[in-house]
Amino acid sequence: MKKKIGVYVCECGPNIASKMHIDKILESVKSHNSEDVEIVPIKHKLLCSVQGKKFLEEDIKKQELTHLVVAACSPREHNTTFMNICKKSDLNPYLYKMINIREQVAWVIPDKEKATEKAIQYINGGISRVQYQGELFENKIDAIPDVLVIGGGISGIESALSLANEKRKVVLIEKTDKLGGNSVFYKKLLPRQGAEKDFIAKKIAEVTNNKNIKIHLETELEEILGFLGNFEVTLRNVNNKDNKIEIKIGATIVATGFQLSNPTSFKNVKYKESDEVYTSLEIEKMFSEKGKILLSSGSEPKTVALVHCVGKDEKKYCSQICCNYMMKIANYFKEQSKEIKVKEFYKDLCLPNKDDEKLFRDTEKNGVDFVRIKDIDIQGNEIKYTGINGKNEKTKFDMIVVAPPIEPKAGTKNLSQIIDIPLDEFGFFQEVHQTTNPTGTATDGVFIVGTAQGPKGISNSMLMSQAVSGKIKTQLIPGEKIIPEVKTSEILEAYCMGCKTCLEVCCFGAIYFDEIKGISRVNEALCRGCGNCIASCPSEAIRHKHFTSEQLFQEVIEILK
Amino acid sequence: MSKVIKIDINSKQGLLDFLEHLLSNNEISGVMSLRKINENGICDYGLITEVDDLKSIEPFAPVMPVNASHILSSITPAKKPIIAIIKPCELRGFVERVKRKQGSMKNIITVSYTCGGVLPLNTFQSDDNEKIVSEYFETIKGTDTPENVRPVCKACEHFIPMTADITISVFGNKDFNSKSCLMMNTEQAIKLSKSYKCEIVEKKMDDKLMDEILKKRKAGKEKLYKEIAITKDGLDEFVDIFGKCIGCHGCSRVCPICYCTLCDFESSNYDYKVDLIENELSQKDGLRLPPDTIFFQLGRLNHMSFSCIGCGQCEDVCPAGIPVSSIFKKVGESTAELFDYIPGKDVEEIIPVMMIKEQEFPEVGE
Amino acid sequence: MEKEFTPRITSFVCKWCTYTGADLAGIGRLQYPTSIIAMRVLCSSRIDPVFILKSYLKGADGILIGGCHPGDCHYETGNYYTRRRFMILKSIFDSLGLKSDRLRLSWISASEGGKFARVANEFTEKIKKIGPSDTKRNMFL
Amino acid sequence: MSEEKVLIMGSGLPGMRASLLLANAGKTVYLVEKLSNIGGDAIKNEESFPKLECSTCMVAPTQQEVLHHPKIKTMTLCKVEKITGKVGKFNVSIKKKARFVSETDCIGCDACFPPCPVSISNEWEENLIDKKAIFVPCPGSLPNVPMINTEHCLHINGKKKECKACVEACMFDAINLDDKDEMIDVEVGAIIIAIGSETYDVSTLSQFGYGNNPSVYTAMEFERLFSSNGPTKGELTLRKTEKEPKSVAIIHCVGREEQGYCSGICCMYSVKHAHFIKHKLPKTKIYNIHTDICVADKTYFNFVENFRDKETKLIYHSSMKDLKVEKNGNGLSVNYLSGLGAKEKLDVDMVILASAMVPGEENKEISEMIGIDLDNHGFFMTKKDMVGSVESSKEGIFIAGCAEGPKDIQTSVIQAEATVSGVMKIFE
Amino acid sequence: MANNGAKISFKNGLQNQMRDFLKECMKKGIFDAVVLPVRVPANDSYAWILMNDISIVDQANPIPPVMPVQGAKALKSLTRKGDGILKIATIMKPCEIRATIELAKLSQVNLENITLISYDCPGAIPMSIYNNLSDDMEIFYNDVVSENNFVSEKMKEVCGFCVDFSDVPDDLHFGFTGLENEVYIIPNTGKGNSVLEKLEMKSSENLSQWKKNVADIKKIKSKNRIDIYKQVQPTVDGLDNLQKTYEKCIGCHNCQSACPICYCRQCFFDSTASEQSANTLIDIAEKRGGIGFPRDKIMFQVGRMSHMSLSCVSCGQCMDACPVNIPVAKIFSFVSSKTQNTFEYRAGFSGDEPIPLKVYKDDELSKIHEIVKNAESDGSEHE
Repeated sequence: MKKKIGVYVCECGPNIASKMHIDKILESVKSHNSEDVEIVPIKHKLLCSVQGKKFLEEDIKKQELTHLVVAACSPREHNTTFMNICKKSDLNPYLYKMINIREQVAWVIPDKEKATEKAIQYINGGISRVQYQGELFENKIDAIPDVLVIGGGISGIESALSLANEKRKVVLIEKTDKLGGNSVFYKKLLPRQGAEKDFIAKKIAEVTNNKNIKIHLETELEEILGFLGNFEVTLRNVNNKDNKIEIKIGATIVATGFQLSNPTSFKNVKYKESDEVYTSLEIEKMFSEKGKILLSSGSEPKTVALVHCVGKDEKKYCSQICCNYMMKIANYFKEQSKEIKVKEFYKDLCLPNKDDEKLFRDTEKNGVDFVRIKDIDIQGNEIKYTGINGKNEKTKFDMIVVAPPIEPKAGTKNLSQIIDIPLDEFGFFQEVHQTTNPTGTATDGVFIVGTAQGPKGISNSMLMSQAVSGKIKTQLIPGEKIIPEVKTSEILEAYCMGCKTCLEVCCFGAIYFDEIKGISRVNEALCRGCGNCIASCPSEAIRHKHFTSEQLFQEVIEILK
Repeated sequence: MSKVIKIDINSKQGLLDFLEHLLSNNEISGVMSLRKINENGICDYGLITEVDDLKSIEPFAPVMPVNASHILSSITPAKKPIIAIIKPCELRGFVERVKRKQGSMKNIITVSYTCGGVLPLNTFQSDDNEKIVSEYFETIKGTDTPENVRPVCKACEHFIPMTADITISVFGNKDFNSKSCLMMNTEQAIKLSKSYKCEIVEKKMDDKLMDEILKKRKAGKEKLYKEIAITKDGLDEFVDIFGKCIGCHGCSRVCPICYCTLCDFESSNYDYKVDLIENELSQKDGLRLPPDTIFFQLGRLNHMSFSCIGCGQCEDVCPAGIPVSSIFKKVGESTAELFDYIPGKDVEEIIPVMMIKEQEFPEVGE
Repeated sequence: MEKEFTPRITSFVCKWCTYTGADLAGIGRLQYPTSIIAMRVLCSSRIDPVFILKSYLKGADGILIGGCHPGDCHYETGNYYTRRRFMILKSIFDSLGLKSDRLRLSWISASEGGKFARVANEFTEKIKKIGPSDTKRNMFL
Repeated sequence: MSEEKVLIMGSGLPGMRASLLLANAGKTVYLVEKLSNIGGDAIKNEESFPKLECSTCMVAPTQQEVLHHPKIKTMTLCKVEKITGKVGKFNVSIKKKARFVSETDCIGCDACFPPCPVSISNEWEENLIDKKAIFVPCPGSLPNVPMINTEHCLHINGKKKECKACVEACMFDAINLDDKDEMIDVEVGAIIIAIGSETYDVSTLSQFGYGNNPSVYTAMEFERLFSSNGPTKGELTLRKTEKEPKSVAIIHCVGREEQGYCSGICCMYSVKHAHFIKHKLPKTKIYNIHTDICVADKTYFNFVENFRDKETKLIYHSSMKDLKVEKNGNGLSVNYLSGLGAKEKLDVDMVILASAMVPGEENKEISEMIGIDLDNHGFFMTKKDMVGSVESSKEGIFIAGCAEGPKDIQTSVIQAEATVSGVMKIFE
Repeated sequence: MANNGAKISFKNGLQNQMRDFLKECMKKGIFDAVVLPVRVPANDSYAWILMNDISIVDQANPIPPVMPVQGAKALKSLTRKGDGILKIATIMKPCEIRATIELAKLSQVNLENITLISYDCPGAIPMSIYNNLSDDMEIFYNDVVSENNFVSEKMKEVCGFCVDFSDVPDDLHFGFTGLENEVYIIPNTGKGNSVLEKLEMKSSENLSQWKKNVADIKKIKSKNRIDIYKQVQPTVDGLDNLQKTYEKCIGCHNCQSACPICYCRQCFFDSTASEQSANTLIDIAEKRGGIGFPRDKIMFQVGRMSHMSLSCVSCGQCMDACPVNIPVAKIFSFVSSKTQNTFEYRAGFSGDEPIPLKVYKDDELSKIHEIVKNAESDGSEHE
């Protein structure tokens, strides 16, 4: 069938018109006329104006165009505008190409002749390219709204609670035999001192009683396949690995949480050399179980040292919450008895939240000494340290509490392999983009929350959970389909040699391997269309649906004429 | 130091005896090796499963009808152990192919040897094959590479197998015809040899000797690169070299690295409408037909040069007699260098285009 | 016949950073030569070195690749691959005595309109110095 | 409710992020922005920490998406005047300031700027440069449509009624000098407040000599000074002298004591600034004068440590009140107390003040208008004693980003997405 | 074949005469461009060059001593996607013209705007010989042409028994067999005629003498042909011989890619379709005690015959490209002579003659019926 290509040049008022000879352009594009191609060159004062859009919409129909080239401003300004017009006048929007003769010609080239020349080159390139473009269609796919949450700590619980409802079921799995994670031991919560321990208890009760949340204790993930909206998951019992559950869900939330790193692993601590050196978590436990903090002898400590930032230099990250909870603990002692002398040794105070500084001031008021140090060494229950003033000191304490760094829960690495999400240099799960997408991962539909992503307090962990539920609620709407990217890659079976190069270079997990045929395949639901895989393929086995090599060559060669 | 099987018969017989033992005891299911297929010395690669047929093998024949890595690809992954007797560069070729999932090391026990080089097909397949071959083996008892081998062989520094399970000393081995030494480099190999009654000693390659060979090869390389050195500026030199290319793409078809079903450069991307050609003509005095002769060569370099193991197969089959492999070897070394990459050195090593480092080439891009 | 030599420079730029940068150059009315002709791809990693080759052999006097700064890629790691592929091609050019300075890779962010113009000008000047591509004349390619 | 609508106040990253999520889920979003352009403060940075990636590249796609989204009504130059009703049905009155330029007709060719006779200082560019009375804040700002400053436009303020220079210059009849403010009433089911924060007015702290001394900059000023699309096109030269600085002191925690909190991000961007300078002017000596180093994220510690001593000298000083910046010939000298308590002096030719983030001035007004609580700092407060919440003290109204308190981009984004969860719950 | 032609006599060489002829045509605008062999810069080969600049024509050699790329391939690359606007002429060897005609039938070449010119062909020197002593070969070949010696030993073997060295369905033909410093320009088609008319050349000369000369040479060549076929026949008689003949084959498929007729983008025998899994191969090996590689040598060769022999023009390119000197061309020529005879078809002799596999006649190949009948009766006997 004969191609009829409309070439619409927008004068953009004088912006383009005054900078080049529009008519010359219209004349020159006719050179593409041939027995199988007809060019319809038309100029318009301002295509993006209301009248302009209307004109274009009608003209496409009237002229029965098969392809459309619009030479105007930058596609960034109006690509969407004109694609919508194509849709309105039932021309497949992928049979249209926009040429930028304003920002990249009119506005950068003062010489009218030269500008015209360049515009012609551009437009010609577009014309010969558009002929090689093909129709593309959105294909909607069904999506399951249900969600799997891995980890029964506070982040996991919050995720489940904020997601579950009649239309969206949640499956919550927990490795251990009880919910709540580390937080169940906290006597009090940060940031505000008001919230009491039963805050967690309430949450646990809430989640257990929610009929839309199915909880599997002592259960772990065995296998997960799929992508946003369609995951097939196999769960298994921790103790009896053959005891399996298979479920279909639309999204997965990883909330595996943290553990305190073992202080003995750090050079400046001799932990447990004296019975009276404790980690912050041990103190929390003791306090919430016994209601008192006592020495192993059973008597109350007279002097207590709280040491911040133990092992920070080794781990190469700040755990963010230690300064805060160490002050909280300091106040535990003061509550217990004003007599207890409490010294806090710190290098830098990390008080990132607006209420933290107040806590610090109050703790000071409460009679807790704060000592800024350069270096510290804990020998049994004696502390050697160098103050910020350079002086070396040595003191004995009845009790020493250290704040070791938060580190990823044991088994994180293992899980990362099963679920195929990379870990960062510290062993936490790697978010897809730290600033703009801290809860997303390389696999669309798998999210990370709480301390699985990095050290943070309960409050921020819960916010993360809500953030993820915000995303899931807006992306997986019960009863609605999802529309994946249209401009994707595709693999030509006959030519693929299955070398997996494309699979390696794709960072969206959008390419999988067909073991039976021994070839790679594209998962269009995950493909973002960057085209990396195509350039990586030495053969002609992968093509981009909207940026085919052919199209680009046509453009190049035409432009080089 | 590695375990070495010593047998006091000439190397070929020794190896043969070992193989016969393994095959008859079903330690292995087959042997892939060069074999004589007629009286005038023609060899091809055979996968032999019968003890009696083993007699025909010519494990050390200085010829490469096909780069064996192609064949190994087609018979792997093997369900039962197979011994493959191949040249060092064929082994490296296979490793490169395995990296590209074009084959598997599973159940393949590789036997390779210090290689004196390969004779061009024509030289080898000539009527006085016998004479030529015996001269060849005479020469390589010493440390000199025979003059009549493939040009790249004279310049090859990797004549010692890199990842072979079993290594046999051939090049520079004066006792080649009296003793045979099989070096068992890997657990797999040692396991195999368990059941074989023989004297086993601890021994390693004669480094002094190898260095001497290496020195000579390095000199050979310099010589070769001098011959193909770029003297003219820009394209002209390249056109001089590849100007006579007839575009048969034989080089890519026999190349162990070129593994594509359809080569990009044979794809429809490069069929031009006549008006495009006519238009190009309007800017030039003349236009070559078929087009893209140089494009193909540069393109192929870009696709696989960093994996080029310099086996010389391409040069051998080139009907136009272009020094293809010499060029590829030279360019390949420069591209591989970028990533401190040595093709065929290690199956675990990832090919450069499959991975990235955030901190590299900081100078690029400004 | 040869009047003042105006080079033809095909340039492939990524949609997210460099193309936006180029637009910004326009909005700022910065001037750069007609020689630069920017082709928009979604990511610089789409740019198969073969395109560069093709352009070169089809008579482009220079080829400019533009992408996001390393680490900024809209597709996470795309431009790291671009960088590798570019290096491979460059070293091939070098070892064959082909003029690799006809090829240029630049990281230009969406806010660097100035840089785009600068690169365009510099590169054009450079190409002018080198002169027209020998591929234009040679009829044996 | 028939159609589900949401009001989002503030078009910074959090505002835009929330808008897109909700709009993609089919909700109608009214995105209200008081300025003439959207994008918030993030686009003012050349590169953002910790990945040092180009902010524009990071934000621009989102801006475009927002502007092109059929479900998002972007309302620039708008101010919420009145909110009544309750969750599920809030009645909102929005005052749209006259822009005098039609957003539908203007194509952003900038032809109207040159003829305008009036020059005024460009506060978006931290007053480092002038603009005309008809202007866009900076090249590339979106929507790419200028506005007219009513108090300086000679026609509008009546000083020169006949001046219609811009109108004549415009070929699209996009400019209408008789444009009037208008009131727009909308009904929404939920409200998200994401109006961000402001920075501490350091001129009130005489000890730093800001204002008297042109070589003393605020962090924000520096961001623009460094930006390649900024007033100097990224050239690092001091105002007045127009020379490149040979030595720079960056002072952390400015206003921390006064405000009674740590802003959490200053250490990061201050070290980032040090890196910027080092990158552009490798010979420059750089000092970061700090108290506590606050690096509250897994990657932040390394960010600082990698630059310590290599690119900048981090100096601890023990007392803020003893820190003084004084004129010293053409340059400056920074006096401070060292960790040992000794008096120290640093001679530099540029000082950058990392000023605290403070509540926006309209916070109070808004809180009273809606009837929600502020905390004792003046930031919006989420539910009392409620850990991990983004809901204000009034149901159906949510807080995201720095309106709730100082924080980095990623936490702001997280909060924004969290508010979306809350909003969606309301519509369930 | 036309009976009359125009006669030109020349002093300094046939090649010059032909060049002048073309230049004249280009000046007169009869042709916009020509495709001719030009010696590559390194002087060690020829390349087909499409040229529209008359000055370049002087660099070209219309009768090159070698055939590096079969001309049909050049025309294919030019017109596979349809005809253009330029009127293009080309001078090629008869076998190249015939291959072109075959490709045209397979829609790989579009002859709309192409004028095919050929000449009495003295043959081509094998590449391998020309490569190294190209300059000597140039001189030698010049003599061959000027002495118009059509039976030189130095040529490709196929040329030695090429009976069609002169008769070829070209538009224009330079006939000089047995003539001295003279050449007939013979228009075989309307295209050809119109060219001569435009040049105001009368094609009135009677060609009978020249035809006789051609016929004489033909006699010699057809004798060689018979001898060669006699030689070849036993070497390919039965599987064993076939195997023996091809035992050297390394499966590089150069023959296929050098062949002008093999036009597939993806040869079936290189495709995944004809691949066998590792395990099948090993099983086969175990059954037979051993197998040789590359596999399917015979499969490939015979398969190619079945695909292509009907169109084989015996240009000998395959043999030239074979790295192990298998007489591929001779065998192919032998086989195709048989296959083509079965359909009384001669590859590339007339554009109108359809390729036998594209058509059928209901009253043909009666032999088959007998074969089938016998087969059936055999079957019945066994019952």
